[in-house]
Amino acid sequence: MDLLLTFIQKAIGQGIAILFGATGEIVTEKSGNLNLGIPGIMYMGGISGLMGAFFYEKNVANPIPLIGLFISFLMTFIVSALGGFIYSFLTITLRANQNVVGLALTTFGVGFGNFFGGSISKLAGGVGQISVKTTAAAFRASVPVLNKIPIIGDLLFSYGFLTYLAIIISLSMTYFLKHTRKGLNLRAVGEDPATADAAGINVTRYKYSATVMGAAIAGLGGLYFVMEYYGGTWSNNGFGDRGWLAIALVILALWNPNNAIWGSFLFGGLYILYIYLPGLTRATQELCKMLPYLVTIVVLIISSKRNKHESQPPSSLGKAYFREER
Amino acid sequence: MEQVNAIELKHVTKRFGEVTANDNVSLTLKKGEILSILGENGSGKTTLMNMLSGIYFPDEGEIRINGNAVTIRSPKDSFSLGIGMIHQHFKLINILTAAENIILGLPGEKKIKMPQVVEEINALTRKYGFDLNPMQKIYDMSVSQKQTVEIIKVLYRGADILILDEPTAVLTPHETTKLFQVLKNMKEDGKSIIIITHKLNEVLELSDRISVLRKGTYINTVETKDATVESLTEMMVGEKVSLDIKRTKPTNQKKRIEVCNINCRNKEGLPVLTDASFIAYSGEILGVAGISGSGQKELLESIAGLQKLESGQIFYHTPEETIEDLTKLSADVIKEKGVRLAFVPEDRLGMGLVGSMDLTDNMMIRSYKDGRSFLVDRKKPRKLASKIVEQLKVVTPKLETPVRRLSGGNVQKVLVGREIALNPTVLMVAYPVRGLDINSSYTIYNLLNEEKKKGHAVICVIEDLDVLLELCDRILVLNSGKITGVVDARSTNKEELGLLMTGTGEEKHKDE
Amino acid sequence: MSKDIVLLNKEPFIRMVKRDSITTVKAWFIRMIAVILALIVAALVIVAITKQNPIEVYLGMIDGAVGSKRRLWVTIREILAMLCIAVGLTPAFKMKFWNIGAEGQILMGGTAAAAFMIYFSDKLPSGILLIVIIIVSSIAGLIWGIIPAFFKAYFNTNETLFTLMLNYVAMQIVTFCIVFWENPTGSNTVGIINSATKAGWFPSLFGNVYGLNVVLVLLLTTAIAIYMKYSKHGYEISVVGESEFTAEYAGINVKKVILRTMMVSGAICGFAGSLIVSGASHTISTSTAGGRGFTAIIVAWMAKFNPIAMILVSALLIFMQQGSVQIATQFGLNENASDIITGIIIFFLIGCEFFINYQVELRKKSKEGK
Amino acid sequence: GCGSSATKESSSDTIQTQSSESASGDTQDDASAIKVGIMYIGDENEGYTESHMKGIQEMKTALGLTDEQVIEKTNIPEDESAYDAAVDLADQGCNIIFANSFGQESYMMQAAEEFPEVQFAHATGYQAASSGLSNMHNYFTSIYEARFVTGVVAGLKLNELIENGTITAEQAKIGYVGAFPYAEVVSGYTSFYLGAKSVCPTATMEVQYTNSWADMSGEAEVASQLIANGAKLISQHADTTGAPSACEQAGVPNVGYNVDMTSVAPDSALTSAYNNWAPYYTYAVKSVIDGTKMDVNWCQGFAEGAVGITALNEKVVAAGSAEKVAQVEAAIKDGSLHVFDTTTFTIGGKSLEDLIAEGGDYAKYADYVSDGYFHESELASSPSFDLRIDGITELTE
Ligand SMILES: Nc1ncnc2c1ncn2[C@@H]1O[C@H](COP(=O)(O)OP(=O)(O)OP(=O)(O)O)[C@@H](O)[C@H]1O
Ligand SMILES: Nc1ncnc2c1ncn2[C@@H]1O[C@H](COP(=O)(O)OP(=O)(O)OP(=O)(O)O)[C@@H](O)[C@H]1O
Ligand SMILES: [Mg+2]
Ligand SMILES: [Mg+2]
Repeated sequence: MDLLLTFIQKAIGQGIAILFGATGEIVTEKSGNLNLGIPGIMYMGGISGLMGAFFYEKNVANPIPLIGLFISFLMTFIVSALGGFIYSFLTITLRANQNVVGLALTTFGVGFGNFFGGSISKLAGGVGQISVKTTAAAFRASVPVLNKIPIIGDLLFSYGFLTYLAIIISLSMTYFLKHTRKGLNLRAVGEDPATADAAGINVTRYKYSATVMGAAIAGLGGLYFVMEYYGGTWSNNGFGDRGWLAIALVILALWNPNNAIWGSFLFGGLYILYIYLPGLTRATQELCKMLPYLVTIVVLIISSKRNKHESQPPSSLGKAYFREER
Repeated sequence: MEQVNAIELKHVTKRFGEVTANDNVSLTLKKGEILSILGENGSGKTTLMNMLSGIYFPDEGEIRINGNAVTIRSPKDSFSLGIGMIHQHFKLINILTAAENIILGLPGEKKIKMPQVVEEINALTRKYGFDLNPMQKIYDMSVSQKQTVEIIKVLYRGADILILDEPTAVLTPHETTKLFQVLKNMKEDGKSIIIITHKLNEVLELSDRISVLRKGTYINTVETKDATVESLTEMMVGEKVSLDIKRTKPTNQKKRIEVCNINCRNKEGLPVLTDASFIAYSGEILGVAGISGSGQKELLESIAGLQKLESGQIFYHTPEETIEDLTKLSADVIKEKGVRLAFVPEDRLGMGLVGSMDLTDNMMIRSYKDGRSFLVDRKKPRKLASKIVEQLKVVTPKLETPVRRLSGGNVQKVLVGREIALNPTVLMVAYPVRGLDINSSYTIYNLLNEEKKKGHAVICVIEDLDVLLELCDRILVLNSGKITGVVDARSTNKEELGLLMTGTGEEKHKDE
Repeated sequence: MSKDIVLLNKEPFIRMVKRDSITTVKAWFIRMIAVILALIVAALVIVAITKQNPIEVYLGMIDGAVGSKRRLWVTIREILAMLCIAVGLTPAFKMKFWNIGAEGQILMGGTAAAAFMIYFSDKLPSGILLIVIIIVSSIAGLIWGIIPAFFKAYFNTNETLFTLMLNYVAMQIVTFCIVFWENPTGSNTVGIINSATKAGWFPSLFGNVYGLNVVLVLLLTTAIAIYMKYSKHGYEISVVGESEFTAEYAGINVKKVILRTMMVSGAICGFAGSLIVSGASHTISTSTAGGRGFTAIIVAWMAKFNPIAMILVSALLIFMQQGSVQIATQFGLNENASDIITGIIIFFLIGCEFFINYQVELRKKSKEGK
Repeated sequence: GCGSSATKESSSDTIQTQSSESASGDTQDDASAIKVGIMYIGDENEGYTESHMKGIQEMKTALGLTDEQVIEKTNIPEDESAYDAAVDLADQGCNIIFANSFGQESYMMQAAEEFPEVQFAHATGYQAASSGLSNMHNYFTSIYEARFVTGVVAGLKLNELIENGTITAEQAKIGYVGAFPYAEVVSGYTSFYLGAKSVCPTATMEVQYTNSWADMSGEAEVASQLIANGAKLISQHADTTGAPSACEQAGVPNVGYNVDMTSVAPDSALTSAYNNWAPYYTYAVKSVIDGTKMDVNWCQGFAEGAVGITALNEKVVAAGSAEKVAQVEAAIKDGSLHVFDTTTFTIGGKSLEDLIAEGGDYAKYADYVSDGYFHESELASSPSFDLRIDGITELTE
């Protein structure tokens, strides 16, 4: 029972970072931009949030949790949005190839994260010595009172606010895309920028906003990981390949943020399943670690057989738009 | 007070690299009139209109709307000036509904109140006599339905000035008539309209005045009542051209293609061809008529080996009088068998040609496999490309230009030229003159006639019934995948064809 | 009129116009400027975050990459590996098959090479063993390439995600194998395979340990350059990449071409695995591919799929990478700083392509009228 | 004090490497002419490497070497790059080259063969003695001693929990986050367990592997699972702060490795066992300077100050821990306490001596066992205790 409960809790914990990334990438891709820089941006988001909190706590005698939380949140938001802006400028304004820019941004972002992670590590006095415990505690604070309910409390109310935020963002993004004018316009931009343009939509502005916004949301995944999951510390490459899984999840979720929610929990669960399955050897554990990837592949194959119009990627995905080009 | 014009273009110039698409063009649209713009393919009509709709920005010149000098930097600016444009290629988002497409980009409450929007659209459709389901997805629509969405989109925005770029290219005569009625209603409503079309009879029927462009320059504007097909053509081309098709009697007719009871279904599993059987002979032009989507495309594609057959058989009778069974063979196998089959598909850049490749590489599409070598030979295709450019007067800056950059008419010439160069015994063409100017159209008709004279079998799908009657020897009529008749083109008439096309006529096989 | 008349009299401040053509000299001039700007920006970043003299840092990079004969050869070896992978990716990308699975294909090739080095070192004469290794590693990569190709061809399964996932599966297969090959048990390291006999190692050629690498990769690069540009296969690949309908119309068996091309692509990446394992590291680990599969995508795109240009691009990126090892040592500058610098340089280089393809026009002075 | 003859020998060595640069045989010059190279698997952002870096730094201070005399290469992976780095260091004139990761050993040996006049020292490896290369060396610390002591701290904590009634004596289960089922890890967790058991006899232990030396999230997840599985205290042999961080959230006391964990687990970290590499680096470099022969295998513990435990977290540790720690440390130092005392553990219910006598698989341990204890790290510097003793369950089979 305890094991199952912990497993579910941890699966959700693993999933949330991916969910932020996937939601951010969905918003981005809806504008026709395939941002392969998301893995890097998540590193950038994570480290800048941590740095914000770190310098705040370092320079203030009695840090106030909420202020630390606010600072790190803001830092993450700004820096990851900046990552999105670099991508946007290069691909939208300069019409550079999206794949190259994305991959380069990932290289850049991971380097950025590890570099500054190392730098503040040094300032903090060594490896593992970064401590933003006040801020981290604020990020980790679970829902008061409700979290005391047995089982239900553990299952539903034992998470920090970013977990709920991730789900709220996903739900509201789905609503935004489906039911609002701006959402409709955004989808049009991603489907066919020339048509959107002819309909009087400012394609450039939509592409920029969606990409920058998407990057900022994805960056929160990094912040979540560093703050809520790790409790406010840094480890080089500690975020691993989750950014790539987030991009994978976008396709699996058929560009619908609501699907990404359960998808991320599934990914999270499969990610740690090997620890919970009894009787595995080291070798079979390694095979078990393939599960998230194999399941993705299987789902992918099954879903590719249904060729519904609505479950296709935005048609202009990956292509630059130039009004006068034919 | 003097009457202000809806649109005045003054000395407008637009260049694309080396190409000057519009050179010092001045043009006026009066309030409440319908103005036609005529010109050969690539003469710059679309470019000129796109400067009004905010897609392109002029290099030089001035634009006045309702008497005021304006700068149109984007489609949005254009809308706010009351200009609505229906583009040559539909500007619709496939996965969205009609209603969603119509309200695209419009300001309004954050949350979309769909029922309200649908009500407003229904009001418009009632007013102008359209037939449209606002909740239908675009990908489920026929071309004319899409056209309707485009028009309502413009009306919904409250445009006073309407620009339609070749709206009738893909419409059936019936649909065209309906559209023109709507346009006339709108004119009554006080709206000003510009229409671009290559069909001169339409021009004469609909418009008040006609402006002509040639090679990017403005030639003249005439009152419609003073114009004739011949005078307009001369203005467009710059010289007198004869506009008749010299149909010869078929000679030496032999069976070439024999289609027996073929059936096939589309992706959604609906039947598109049912028990179709017919024979195409050498030395004749067999026309295919039918309202759009009646199975014309599938019929040709089945013969070309591009369509999966459910049942039925297709035979090819060689000039040497042997018989090849082509049933269920794919295009490459048919070619390997030495069957000289040429096919000009409906979708030029999506199927017949590769848009991003240059002329030379496009020449190779059908012949690159020739020869044993592992490497391709580009010498012959390059020669062929320059030959076609020369003989068919293809307008292109150079042979290395990607075909995507050429105007529609020129693209078509390249494609037809290549297929004829295969020296085929069977030539199949789908909508060969769609979007082509009158001069180019006659060039193509003559090419088809020459093929026929060479003793080849020509099968062509054409939507213009007048042309069918004038060009073909026999006409096969399709109605929802069934062949409702094969008639002699010399003895039939439009009414008979119309009845067969809509399925109200009795089945007719004159040659059997 | 129901609507207010909007008067717009402002011409846009800057406009972009597509260039028709540009001279090669001018294009390279623009690229040079981009590199210089990139170096300046990177220098500013270096000063800002490390307070080091950027010139010295750059000199350090040059020293690290080509400062001695040995370093030069290490750099060459790495360029070759990168080039090989980029060349391998070319056919797939030209076909618009988004193969981001080179990483996995390399790993599988490397694993096959290691397996044969381990299990057949005493069963086969060394020359034959080497040939067998090259063949099996190519086959292993080929298999890893053909799986997503099959599903793409027959079920239209999204290959981007498929190949990405196969990378991780390959990674796990390597870890799985290491459990059996590790020495000693539990150490998670395979160590140098056949360090005594050197069985299955690339032999020295022209007196250089990496001579064979040079020959093989350059041959391969030339072959692929010819294959893509002048062969019928290459032509088919471009047509399929542009439009499947056109391909079918042209009598091209699209499924066959997808499978064949991914076989070629996967096989070359698999071969790159043996190039790394047999030709350089003589061991296998999860970092055998080491992100090269992703970097190679950047290389291939930046070179616009021109195999010859790929030599230049991979040289540039590897130069940065090798140089960074030195600056890390010399200035205590954290190596990740080099990723930041590399990122900046790539940003500038791909950004500058815009100025090669487009012309920017500023607003003209004044216009007649009001 | 070093003999002058030895100094002469070494100076001739130096002359060989540095060719014509300096012909001086003076001892003073040797210290300033020497060059030290070191290649690390990671960099200062990674705990294991960081501790080596500190050791090098202390060595530099102790021997008065300048910055130019020490070349540090970071992030050297365990493949051909290790060889490249080693020979590059040799090319730059290093007289002694260190490498700190297991997988770099074969590449070090390759380089050692090429540069016979340069000393190559490799941490955690085991092949120097058998390599036949006189310039190849292995070194490690007796970290098991420190682990035993941290085990004692953990055992006392468990006792406290039992006394408080928080848990019963039977529930005194320890969870251990291990990297790989490798002698270094097995030896480590066994010594930790033996330390705990020495004060809390009912203690049991479960070990789960992460299959990685440093996988922060994996370590956190494994720790969570162990806790969910009933572990009341967590320890680790893995390099990150992942496990302590998870413990902090779950409120479970924990023992770390390499670094002080109180930064991430202020309310749950007890202490950490750590290595101090300075004694070895100082010893080795000094040997080269002095021209004395270096140990082929070097392994030291508390006695040489090569291992230790970080400051006890008074907030968390049981009362009286400090005294007990001091006592145990002293006993280890003076040799009165042997960590792998064969009377303190059984295997399958039998003593190790009996099993050896029975022969079979256990016969190979005969060389290690005498005088009532297993002589860990005495025959070779790297750990060799890889027996699975009673009371410990490996969850990974
Ligand atoms: N975006 C563009 N880039 C480059 N060249 C262009 C572009 N648009 C048009 N052109 C060129 O400008 C010329 C005029 O094209 P335009 O489309 O205006 O002709 P058109 O009169 O509409 O022809 P059609 O009757 O075939 O539609 C052609 O030569 C065409 O190739
Ligand atoms: N792939 C195609 N298949 C069938 N008809 C086509 C195709 N491409 C163009 N046409 C037809 O050819 C005509 C001319 O097309 P063209 O390429 O000149 O467009 P355009 O005027 O340049 O349009 P724009 O400038 O808006 O892109 C159009 O009427 C169109 O219907
Ligand atoms: Mg046009
Ligand atoms: Mg045109």
